[in-house]
Amino acid sequence: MSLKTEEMILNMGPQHPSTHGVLRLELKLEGEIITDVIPHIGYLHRCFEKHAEAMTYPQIIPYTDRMDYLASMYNEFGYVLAVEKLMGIEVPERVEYIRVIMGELQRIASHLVALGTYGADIGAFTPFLFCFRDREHILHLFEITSGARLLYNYIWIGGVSHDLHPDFLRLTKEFVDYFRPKVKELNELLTFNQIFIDRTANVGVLPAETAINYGITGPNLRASGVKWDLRKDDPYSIYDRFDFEIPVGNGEKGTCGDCWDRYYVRVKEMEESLKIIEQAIEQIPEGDVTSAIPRRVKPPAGQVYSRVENPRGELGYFIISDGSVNPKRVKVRAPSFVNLEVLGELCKGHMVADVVAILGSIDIVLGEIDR
Amino acid sequence: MKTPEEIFEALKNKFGEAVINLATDQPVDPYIEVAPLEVDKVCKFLFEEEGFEFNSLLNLSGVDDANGEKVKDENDNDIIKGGTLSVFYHLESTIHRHKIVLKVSTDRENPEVSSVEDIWRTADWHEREAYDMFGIKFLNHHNLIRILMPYDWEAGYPLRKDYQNPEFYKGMKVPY
Amino acid sequence: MMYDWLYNLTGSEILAAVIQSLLPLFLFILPFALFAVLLERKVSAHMQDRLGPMRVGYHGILQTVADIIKLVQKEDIIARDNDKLFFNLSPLIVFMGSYAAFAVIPFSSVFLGSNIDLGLIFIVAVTGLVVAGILMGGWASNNKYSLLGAMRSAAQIISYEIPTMMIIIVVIMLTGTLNLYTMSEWQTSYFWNWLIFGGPGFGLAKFILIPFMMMSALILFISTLAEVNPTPFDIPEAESELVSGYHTEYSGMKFAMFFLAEYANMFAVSAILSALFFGGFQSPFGYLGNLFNVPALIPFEQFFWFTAKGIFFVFVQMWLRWTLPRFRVDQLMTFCWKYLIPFAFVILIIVGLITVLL
Amino acid sequence: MKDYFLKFWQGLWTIAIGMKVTFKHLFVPAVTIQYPTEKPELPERERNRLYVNMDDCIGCLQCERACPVDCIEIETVKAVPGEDLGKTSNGKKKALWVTKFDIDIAKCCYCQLCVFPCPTECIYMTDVYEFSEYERDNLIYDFVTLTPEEREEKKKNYEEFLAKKEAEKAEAARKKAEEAAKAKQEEKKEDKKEETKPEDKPKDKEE
Repeated sequence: MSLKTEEMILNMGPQHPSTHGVLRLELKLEGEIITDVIPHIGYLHRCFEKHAEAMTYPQIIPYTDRMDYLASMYNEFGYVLAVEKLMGIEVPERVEYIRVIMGELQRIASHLVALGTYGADIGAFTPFLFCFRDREHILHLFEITSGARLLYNYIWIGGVSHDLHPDFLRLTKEFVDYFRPKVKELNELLTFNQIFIDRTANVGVLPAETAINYGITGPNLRASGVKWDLRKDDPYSIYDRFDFEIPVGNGEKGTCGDCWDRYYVRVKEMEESLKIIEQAIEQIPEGDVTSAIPRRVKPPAGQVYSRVENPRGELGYFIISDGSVNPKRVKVRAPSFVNLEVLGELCKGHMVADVVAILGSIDIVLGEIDR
Repeated sequence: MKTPEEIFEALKNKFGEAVINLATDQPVDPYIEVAPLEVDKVCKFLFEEEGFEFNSLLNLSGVDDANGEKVKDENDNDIIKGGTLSVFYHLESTIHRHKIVLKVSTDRENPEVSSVEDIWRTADWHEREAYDMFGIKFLNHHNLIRILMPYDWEAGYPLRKDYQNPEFYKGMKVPY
Repeated sequence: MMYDWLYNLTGSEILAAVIQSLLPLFLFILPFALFAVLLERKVSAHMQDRLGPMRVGYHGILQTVADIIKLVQKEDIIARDNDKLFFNLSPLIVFMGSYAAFAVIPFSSVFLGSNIDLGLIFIVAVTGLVVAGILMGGWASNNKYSLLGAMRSAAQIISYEIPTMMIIIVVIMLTGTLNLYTMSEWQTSYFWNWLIFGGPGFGLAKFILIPFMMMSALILFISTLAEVNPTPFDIPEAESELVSGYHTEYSGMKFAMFFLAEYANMFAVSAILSALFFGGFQSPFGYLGNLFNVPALIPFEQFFWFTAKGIFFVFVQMWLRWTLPRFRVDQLMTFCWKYLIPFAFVILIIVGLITVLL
Repeated sequence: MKDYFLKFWQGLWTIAIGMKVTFKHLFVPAVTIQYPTEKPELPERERNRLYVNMDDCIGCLQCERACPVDCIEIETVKAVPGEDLGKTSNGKKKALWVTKFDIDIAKCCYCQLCVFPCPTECIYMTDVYEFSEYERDNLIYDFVTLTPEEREEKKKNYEEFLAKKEAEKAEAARKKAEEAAKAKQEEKKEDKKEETKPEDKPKDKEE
């Protein structure tokens, strides 16, 4: 008698604790070994691009907030830069500094969620709450400045909606001092834990060549050892004025480009962001923040592709204007959308538990993938 | 580091008719217009040729040019007849640090563009998205199915300018 | 002991036995489970800078009671394609397995379910039932996550029984008995007489044994921990991968039984650990009863010390649970087969030599 | 072999470090608060429920136009001459009755875009964030201070005014036509006749 085996198809999601939203993964399993992963996306599709065609340019900003809801500031930042590039607006110095401070704070907040949920994916729940506790401080900073905690509509075309709160700079400085030891604590609790290292090192190795060919950007690309950061390599805003490092993965605990590297690059990036924030606080000039806001946003006909280094990678806005107050086409090159594509490649030959580890290390936000 | 003009020259010499023109009247980025069925060869060249080596496809974006004539169909809805759909390719070389924008325009009624999926793997989902949203068929794509919309969506391609919301999807009312 | 006392009191063997067997359930397991769930919540909350349950009763002490009431009220969902018999049987078997272990746990010199000579082996055998229950539940649920969870669980528990058994053999070699009560009695009062410090007496053997005993206590702790599935070893119910493993499909009271069994098990393994290595019900500092010459006090003191030790180890388990990430299923096996079993084996041989030579 | 023991040791050591961290946190005061009994202090720029101060609203529809989700619906009626609507707090004269000012707060995305264009700063976001309802309809807020009868009345007034004006206009037109006819007749009768003065023409809608 011969035994027949058949491959098991396991549906992971759309409702699953660790798919980070409504992602459905169709896993083909050989026991617990994965032979194929097919991601199914679109459960959170809200037609952002269609909406944008019916909106005026400033009205789109609240919608960009809702794409990558963990890094709303940066979405606005990117969008606003694209429109300003199209219209040729110069913004005041102070606005640039405010945007950079906000952007970097947002990067820390976003990475904190990424790291915390990654810990939770691996099974450690405490770091998750520690990260959220620290993120709360950043959200408070945003709240006193813009009035909202998550979806800010703060960065506007040509300026920002409010000037900084009088306490903002002091509180930010306090936060920087508060946060440095917390990063160390996170490292002690999770990063260098041997079980965590075992779970993540040598898992889901993404070689640099493959990463570039797949269009991977952001911390995921840097973890593969490619020193590519738009803040340095294609500087926008005033990032060329700051002194900071670009952390890259070097395979410290396993192979270069594995999950642990992707995780640790984010930890180090938070520290670099702290550096930028500190410098920006020192240098920020006084001035009017609303002076360059145009009364009527009506860019000339033409197309523009502008990109920023979002916490998740390269966030590009491709805007085609036909010279009216509504854009003709807004296409978002969402970093998570592109980064998720490589999942199938990374997961092959690993186990079910590794899918969670790899997916978490890519750090996707479904709001951005489905838009 | 190569300017768009140099790239255009090189492409023109190599491909002749397939490379149509260089649009420089743009406020920000100029783009090179390429014939839709030759774009994969052009891209392959840009990807491989020394001195260009565009190893990264930043973005691939479908666009409805809406340049056809507007007519009314039998239900009195505006639809667009004729005209073109376009695809924009944003390429970048992380080695030489130069960028270029390619544009292909294809017929609205039968939009066909050859796929660049085998050059840059990232084009896979981008092309699926363009297919999903505009109905642009990418020839030689290995798995050209809808990606964001339901797989069995039959009401057309939502990002076209003349898209009409269907009344019902599987018995569910669509406009809530 | 207690049975005799109950027999004298009631005059009926059956009645005495029934009371005897129900006592741990109502006197200990249920209150303990209530307490442990609350403790777990409070410990986890405070470790994570939270407050935990605060609303029901003072600082939420009645929260678990409220939860139990909620669970009892809940609809018992049985999916159409479940294997009804096994599905219903599984929580019972799991609960039975962990409950039966309490029969031989010596809470104090008088409060002891059954003083059988095969105590240790009985515990190991009876907790093995849990695997059968989990497998049944996972299979009968007709859910792929449950199935994977059950398979992992079976592999895990069976593997980790090997180092557990080896360490138990080490202890048996030293004490020469399988009876948990005798074993506890053997490690008479004062903590330096505990087996982890080499047992009573002050021979050369004691001092040589100390490091090995510490190692074996650690191995026993780890391997028994793996059998009750808290976090570093919770791959059978790995929340972030398998939703909740073998009990994904269970709801209401059946889920509560799994839950109860888990907490009962947590205490059971802590009790085994303290009975084997930490003097069982013996006080570390001598008895107040002896000091004030009130012998009636001693059993209560013993009960206090035993539960205190048990709860301490339960606390350690929770502490670990809220600190550590979890293993992957193959790493779990690696850890068992490549680390724990060789270590336990070496200890077994060395301790064997020591007992023979010294 | 060395790696084997090193890894085991590292495992134990890092676990011990992790346990130290969590143990320390057992004694750190909690950062969470008991929400309904204790409430966080909200910053002044807080963006929550929208509020409209109708005394200041001049019905200019700026907010309705700015809203990206169309959650504001405004209807205005022109005041008839002689009605005094008062002034807003910053001295603008009101000229419109607002008969409908509905905000569907369930649709609102709290982006504050409606607040900035308001010329009289009468629409703003408050710090009220607890306004859940059992019925979705209850989330449509009606800010108009007029009673329904008053609204009807204003509408009627304006309609009547319009009708009156229409009638006047018709009357005027009729008169004009008559006059013109008359003039023609007179012209026919007597060629020498003075022309009608331009001031006599009825005024157009300049109200």
